[in-house]
Amino acid sequence: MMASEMDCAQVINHLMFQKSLIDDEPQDDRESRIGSYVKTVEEIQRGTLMPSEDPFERSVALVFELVVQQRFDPWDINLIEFSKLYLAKIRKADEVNLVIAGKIVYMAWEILKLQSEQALRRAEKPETVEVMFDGWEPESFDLFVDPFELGSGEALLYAEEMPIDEKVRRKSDRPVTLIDLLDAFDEAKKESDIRKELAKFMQKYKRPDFDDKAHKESLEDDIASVWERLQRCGNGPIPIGDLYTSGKEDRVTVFVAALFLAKMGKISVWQEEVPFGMIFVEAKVPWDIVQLEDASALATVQVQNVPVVK
Amino acid sequence: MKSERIIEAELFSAAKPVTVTELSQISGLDARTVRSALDKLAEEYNGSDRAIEVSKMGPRYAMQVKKDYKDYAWRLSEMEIPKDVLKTASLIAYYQPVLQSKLFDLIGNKVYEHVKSLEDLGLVRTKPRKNSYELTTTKKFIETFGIDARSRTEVKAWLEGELTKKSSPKKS
Amino acid sequence: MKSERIIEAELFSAAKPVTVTELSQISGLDARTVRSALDKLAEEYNGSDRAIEVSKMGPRYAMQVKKDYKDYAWRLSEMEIPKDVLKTASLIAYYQPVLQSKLFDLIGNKVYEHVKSLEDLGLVRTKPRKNSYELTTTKKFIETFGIDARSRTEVKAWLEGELTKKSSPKKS
Repeated sequence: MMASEMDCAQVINHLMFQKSLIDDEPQDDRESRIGSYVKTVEEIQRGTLMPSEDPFERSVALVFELVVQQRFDPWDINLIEFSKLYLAKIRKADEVNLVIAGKIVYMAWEILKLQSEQALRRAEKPETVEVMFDGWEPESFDLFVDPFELGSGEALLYAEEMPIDEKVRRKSDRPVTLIDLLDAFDEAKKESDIRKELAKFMQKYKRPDFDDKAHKESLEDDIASVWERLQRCGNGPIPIGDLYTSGKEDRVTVFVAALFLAKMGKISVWQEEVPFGMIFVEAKVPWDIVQLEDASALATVQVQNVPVVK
Repeated sequence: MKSERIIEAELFSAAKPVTVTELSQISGLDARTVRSALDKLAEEYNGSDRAIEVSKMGPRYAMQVKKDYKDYAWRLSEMEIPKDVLKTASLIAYYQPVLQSKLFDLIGNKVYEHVKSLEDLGLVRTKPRKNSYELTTTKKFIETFGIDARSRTEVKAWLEGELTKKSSPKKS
Repeated sequence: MKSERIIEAELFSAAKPVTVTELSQISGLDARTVRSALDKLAEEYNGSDRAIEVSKMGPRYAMQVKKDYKDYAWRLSEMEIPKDVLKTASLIAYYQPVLQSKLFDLIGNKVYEHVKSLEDLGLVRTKPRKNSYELTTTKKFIETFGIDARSRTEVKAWLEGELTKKSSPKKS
């Protein structure tokens, strides 16, 4: 019991923002905050059904649970740190329990969503500077606002002709052929198989309490749609940003779907530099049927191998 | 700026065959100049070994890929029916007669929009059934894709055949 | 059949900028041959007085109307970005990654509307940061404006190059 308490405190410590670096919160306050969090975790621990016996997974799940239940500020969770810890753990593990991994990732997604909702609310608040300077001429700004180095870009502000212009290309379309239909069928069949696979996966392992939440969106829908967007981008590595269509929620959707697709073996995901580098995704096998079949076979095997958890 | 170059830009960017009047309206060149520019271009393109030609179809002109190069050209151009709509069409053909609600499970809520546009194109027929719609392919579907089948059962069988043909060498 | 003619047919019919890999897959020509064909075509088109050019955008190639002839090109459903939005786009490209709040200092509150429409067009990406948004350009930006760059750093460098090219004779 003591040991698990220790583990838990450590994990929370890792997951929490490094508050002392970010704001002026004194070290003591921070410790007492974490202490109280640990206590809450201990309380919750008794009443909650947590599938994993692994202290790490258990602690992460509990901490996330607290956020999801709105007893933590979502921004107190450092998801980057979480991904690092979790990836490190998964790399070391001989076998990954997909049930628990899925649950944890799903919870991380919820937190990310809560964070982005807050960020969105914050960003949507009109900046005070906007009100102050509304209708003012830009020339007079540098009196009030710290100007940034304009460099030669200043020329752009006054230029009549922009160095960039839309290129005119041919817009031609052609009748569809039988080969197109077959290609489409091939893709459609694979995609719907993935959906079926996913539906089964989600059905089997969904957390009962998620149903009560506002997340009625179907994760399968999201994953399928993100997979399609990826296909449309063609061959090779694609910055994840290119998969976003609109809105902030969409980013969360794309990100989580990418995690699932990666887990299913359909795509690779990597980041240029941690933590703020560009994230890239690449479909492992957009055109190569053999490999895609292998990949889906692998995902099926993984699902089947998952030990049965209540 | 040479008039034939202006007409060249217009022909290139036009997605469909255009008339001299249209070319003249956009370029601001008179019809006679447009015609002589078209002649020059046709000579320049069609006489050379280029893969592109300027061709005349009745009163309309178009820039297009020469016949010999057609095989290389079509794959990269955009399809008349968007790919994802085509995917839905193929699933309907494969599972037909299939309930729209069943298809929803396979492809999600874009099914409504796709079925609508396939119905508009005359490729798919809908019939109310069990609080949903039963979807089948039409004769036009068979004609559009030149499938060797005379009924929807045959379309289905044909697709099934194609599927096994594709997957069999890879399995095991 | 000359390889550059095959590639010419492919480029002409491609609906969007394509990579050497795509060209190679469809033509059956190896990547080296495709590259050399592209070089030949670029020389042939771009060096002549023709209204069409072969342009390179990082790893992608496209056939497009030369800048001087753009006004004569057939306007279909091209985006037609308003000039002031284009200005905002170029500022973002030049200063990226740039905070929306910084851009506000430069162009005032129209920045919100412009960024929104550039984001809707898929040309600019926004990322929440420091109570504002960090703005960067997308792959579609590169393709739409036909910039020879494969990353936002290269877009920035390209723009800088264009500016110094332009500004030297113009500044009084």
